[in-house]
Amino acid sequence: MLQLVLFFVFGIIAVGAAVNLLAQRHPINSALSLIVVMASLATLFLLMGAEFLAAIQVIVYAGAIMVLFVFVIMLLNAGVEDRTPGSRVAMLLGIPAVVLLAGSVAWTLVARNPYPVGVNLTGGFVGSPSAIAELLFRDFLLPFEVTSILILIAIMGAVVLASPAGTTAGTGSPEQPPAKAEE
Amino acid sequence: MVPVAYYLVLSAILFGLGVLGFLVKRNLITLFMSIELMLNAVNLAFVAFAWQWKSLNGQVFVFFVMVVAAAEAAVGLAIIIAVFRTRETLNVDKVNLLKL
Amino acid sequence: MGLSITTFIVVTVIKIVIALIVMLTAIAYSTWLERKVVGHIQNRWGPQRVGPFGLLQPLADGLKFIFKEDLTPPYVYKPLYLAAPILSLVLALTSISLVPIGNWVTIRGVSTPLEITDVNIGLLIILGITSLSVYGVALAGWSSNSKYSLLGGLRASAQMVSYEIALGLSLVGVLIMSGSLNLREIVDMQSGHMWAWIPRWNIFRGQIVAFFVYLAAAFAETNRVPFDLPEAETELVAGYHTEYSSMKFAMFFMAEYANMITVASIATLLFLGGWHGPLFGPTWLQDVLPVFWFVLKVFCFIFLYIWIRGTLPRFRYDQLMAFGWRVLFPIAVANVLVTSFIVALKK
Amino acid sequence: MRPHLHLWLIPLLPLVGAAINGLLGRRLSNRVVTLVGNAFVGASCAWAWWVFVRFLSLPQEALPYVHDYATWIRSGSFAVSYGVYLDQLSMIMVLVVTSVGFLIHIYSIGYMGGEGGYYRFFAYLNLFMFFMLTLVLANSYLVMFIGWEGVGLASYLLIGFYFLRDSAASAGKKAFIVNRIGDFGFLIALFLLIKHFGSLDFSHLFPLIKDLGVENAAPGLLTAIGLLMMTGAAGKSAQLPLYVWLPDAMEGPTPVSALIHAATMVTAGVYMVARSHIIFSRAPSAMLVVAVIGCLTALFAATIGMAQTDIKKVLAYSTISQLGYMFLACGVAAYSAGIFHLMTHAFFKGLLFLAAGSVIHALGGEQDMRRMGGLRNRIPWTFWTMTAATFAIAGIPPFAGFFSKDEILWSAYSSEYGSWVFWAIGVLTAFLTSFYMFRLWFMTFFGEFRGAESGAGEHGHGHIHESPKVMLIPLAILAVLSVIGGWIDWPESLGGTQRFDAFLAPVFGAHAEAAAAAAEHSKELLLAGTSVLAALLGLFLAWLLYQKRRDLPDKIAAALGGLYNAVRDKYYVDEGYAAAFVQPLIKGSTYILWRGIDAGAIDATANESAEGAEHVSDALRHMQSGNVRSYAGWVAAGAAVVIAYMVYLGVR
Repeated sequence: MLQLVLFFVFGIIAVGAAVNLLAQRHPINSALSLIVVMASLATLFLLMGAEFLAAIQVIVYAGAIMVLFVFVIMLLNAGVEDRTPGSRVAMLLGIPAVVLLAGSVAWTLVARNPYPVGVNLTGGFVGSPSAIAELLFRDFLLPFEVTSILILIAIMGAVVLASPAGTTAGTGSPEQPPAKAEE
Repeated sequence: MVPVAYYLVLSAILFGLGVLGFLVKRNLITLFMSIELMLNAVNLAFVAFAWQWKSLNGQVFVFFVMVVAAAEAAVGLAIIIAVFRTRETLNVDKVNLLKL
Repeated sequence: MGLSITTFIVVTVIKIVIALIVMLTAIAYSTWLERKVVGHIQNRWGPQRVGPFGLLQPLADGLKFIFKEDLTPPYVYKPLYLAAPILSLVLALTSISLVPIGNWVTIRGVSTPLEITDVNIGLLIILGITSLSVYGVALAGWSSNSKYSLLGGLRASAQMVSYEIALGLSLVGVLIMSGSLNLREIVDMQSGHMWAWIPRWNIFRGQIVAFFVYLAAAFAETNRVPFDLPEAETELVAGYHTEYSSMKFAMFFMAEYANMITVASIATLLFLGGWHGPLFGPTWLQDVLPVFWFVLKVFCFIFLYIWIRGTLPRFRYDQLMAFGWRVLFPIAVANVLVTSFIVALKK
Repeated sequence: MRPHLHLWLIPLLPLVGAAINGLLGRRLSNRVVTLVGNAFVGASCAWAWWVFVRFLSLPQEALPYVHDYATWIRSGSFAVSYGVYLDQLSMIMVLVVTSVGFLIHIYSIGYMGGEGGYYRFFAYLNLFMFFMLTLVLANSYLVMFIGWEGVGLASYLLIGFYFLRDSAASAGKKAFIVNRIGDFGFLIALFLLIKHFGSLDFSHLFPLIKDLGVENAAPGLLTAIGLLMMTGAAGKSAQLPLYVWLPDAMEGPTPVSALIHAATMVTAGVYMVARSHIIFSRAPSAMLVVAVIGCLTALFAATIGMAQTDIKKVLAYSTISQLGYMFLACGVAAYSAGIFHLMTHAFFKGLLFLAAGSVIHALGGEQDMRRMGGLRNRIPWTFWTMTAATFAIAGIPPFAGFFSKDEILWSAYSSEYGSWVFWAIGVLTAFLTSFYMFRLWFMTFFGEFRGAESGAGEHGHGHIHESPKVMLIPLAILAVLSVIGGWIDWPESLGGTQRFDAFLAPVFGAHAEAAAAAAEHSKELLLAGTSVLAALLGLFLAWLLYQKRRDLPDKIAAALGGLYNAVRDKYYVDEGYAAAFVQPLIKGSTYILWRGIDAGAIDATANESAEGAEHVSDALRHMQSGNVRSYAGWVAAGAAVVIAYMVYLGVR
């Protein structure tokens, strides 16, 4: 019961924030609403026992990636976006299509989910850091290392891309911190 | 008791909103945020399934998704900065050198 | 915990209230402390007019802030301009709610830990909240639509994000040793003595390096001297809160000190053995002593803060970044590696 | 322990020479080219003789001397190895090839001197030597086939040596293509052998075949194989009906005609048939075919030879007819006789060509006998050597040709495969042979000179002159050989001991004539006398027509009319072939294969598909608006389709 309430509360918050993300015409508002979405998703993760992921969701997404977004928005001082006919066409076509699609998927899932498994907070299943770590460093060791390499490449790419032409990227290239923050 | 289906539906809705955002918005950074939104929806689905099958692999997957998202954000934003530096705009409709 | 949901809620509310009061007073008097100490360091007296030793100075400051005219400059992006300070303060105060300050206490049958909630990933959540606290600064800097603020905000966000890594990594060593994210467990790991007289604090068990890394990173996280670039008066007037005045400014101010206290208590919990210390005297004393030790350690830490502020000059921005990335980060990583090696060998 | 003869040197030395001359010859001076081109062949010749000496001392059971050097193909049970198979037969072939080849090489120095592509000529010639020796020394049919094809290649290259002359180029092509037809049969024979015996190695194959019975009753597998092999031999050795390439092959330089198209290569077919005598002797019908083809070719070519005026053409047809003799011999199981004739023929026919070359050389490239004559005193050396060769080929005792031809005729009559018909045709051919040879002799050397005194030909120098020493010495040697070369097989009927047969006996086994000979010396003498008479008659007739009464030939020609034209124009065989095979082939290739299939189907497909792609992409191009979100839209649409399908699956 309590979980249901919590689910609906945060689910509605998430959806509303997502809608707000689209509705807002200023990127920074969109960014903030996206942060809200992420935070509420983190609580939903907690509801499903993925506490480590919840924390990581906050730290990485909200704390690092979105900071990066906000930072770039501030840096470029991106103004209010202007309307173009193309976007109007996209709206006319896209909104119904997406609504239809999501609706059908939702309907299929609700109506025909063969596993109506209940989710309750007191279920013994908890994604504790140690459990995740065991999987991560034993079964998924290779992918983990590969992703670390990916991160490294991403850092270098970001530095090269963002550094003004000619100058070698010095320290304090703002792209670095979030990319690092994963490890 | 919350059926897993609810979480899946929620993730479906969020994903749809992300797609819609990508289609509708014109600001490069907002497009990126839409992508992140989709990724989050996917993460939610992963966690839900992980819960349904009582298996942590789904959560590990989410972990990887986050890592990739972080890398993607870093590079993507760097690209955005480069684009802005050259074209003085973030409007995707104005960044259309590929048009024939 | 064997209590009904209602009592749980009631107890929690009571604890929240107490914590708030304690925190606010602590914040207030840490400002007083700072001014006093810095004054003496700089060969002044510091505040002493209001009350004995100026003990009522914080109260006066608070009144002054409250009664000042609350003006919002034009051309600011209002919603965020207003939201930013609240955000900072709320986050700062929230993070304290996970900090245990002592053992479990049992008051007429209701036993509860001396913290608002006991989460088994408390440390992670605290880190998450502190990582969120960037937004307050960044948004403030951006929304107040002024060059100084923007620069301050940019600096602050970049700096905090950068040093967050060193901060987290410096804690990893301790986590490896204690194998838990639960602050209470981490503290319990540090009870007792080595060779009968050295307390088994992590700082004495090889984490000394990590401690100093944490120290530096924490200073940067809280935008304190010598890392207070975001509010460098000489360059940016007052950095991200240039455009703020009266209560809104007070919020930033309080948030900063709240963060200081949080950071200090985390350091205490992770490195300085938490509330462990010599216990003696009657039982009531034994119940109080742990809290006393904890507060004492936190106080020492804050005193260190102030002391450094009074003595050290300010970095240059590129120096700051270079220090964060080229010195602290590698040291922290090395510390993690060494610690994990040692732990693995002990196993 | 059996001695190691290092036979691999014999073929490889010429190859080295070919490699040096062919790769570096362009930069080498003619002197070096000459040295290389001849030294290696001479070395291999010397080695061959050394081997021969050792060979004689080998004990009988050590033969055939087989040695495998390396495995070439190994697939399942079927294996082929590079190796040598040396028995008396291949020994003789090696000696003939190397010796005559070496002589002709020397001759070429003089003949080809001052020709363009000097190094090229010697490279090709050495290459030919390599392949020919490979063929001869092969230890299996496949290796033999390599040599077989290789000599074909060499002959192609050398026939088309003056490739700037269109006739030369087309002649080369003709030779190559006609040979392909024969090789086709040969190949199928090899496939049959592989299929039924699982091996092409002589030392494996022959014992297997020995066990098989003689296919008297019904022609069977061996007959088929034999016939197919005969096809190949007919192609290579210019027998009916595949002889047409050899006359045209005379486009090549005269030494080439001498070496390849008279002495060695064209006898490869004979060698192959002799080598496979075990197969043939178990396939009587195949033998019959061989014999018939042989004697028919002999007669046929001889008749054509009578009417030719080009000196080299005459020799070419006589070569064909002599080869016919050899096949006749093989067809009546007188293999040793065939090989014997092969050897003597190598001597005198090589000599004939070289002498003719010398004549042509003297006349500055003139080949038409009608513009010759009276050269007897002008070029005495050539004259005398030519005389020896002519008498030899005419079969006048005691010249080499007499013995070999006579032995063939006798065995054609006496062997159990033979009959008096073969003998009669043989004698007739002998008569014709001596007739056209002496015709050539008279027309060339007697009477008065009928050509332009200063014939400026491809050699450039005007006055008639004797050839240089380097050309005359081989002539002399070969002349001696064609005089005495036959004596090594002096027939018993004349109180000799047939050493040659005895030498070859281990290979072919004791032969019919050897048995029959004992009784019928008188008859043999009678037959020999007949053939000698025929030869003398030919001599007389030639003297009468081309020396005494020069007006007669034209009268006769006029009287014979169409028949004469037919003979002169080689019975229109080439035209017939052209009409029967070549034209249909060309037409078919042009209209069906080229215009129809190639242009109509293949090219059209390619072009149409390309244009289709162009149109489609031109249509698709407009999807590329350059607008990122439109791309995203397409992606989303695709994803939507997939999701819709999955939803459908879920609902279903």
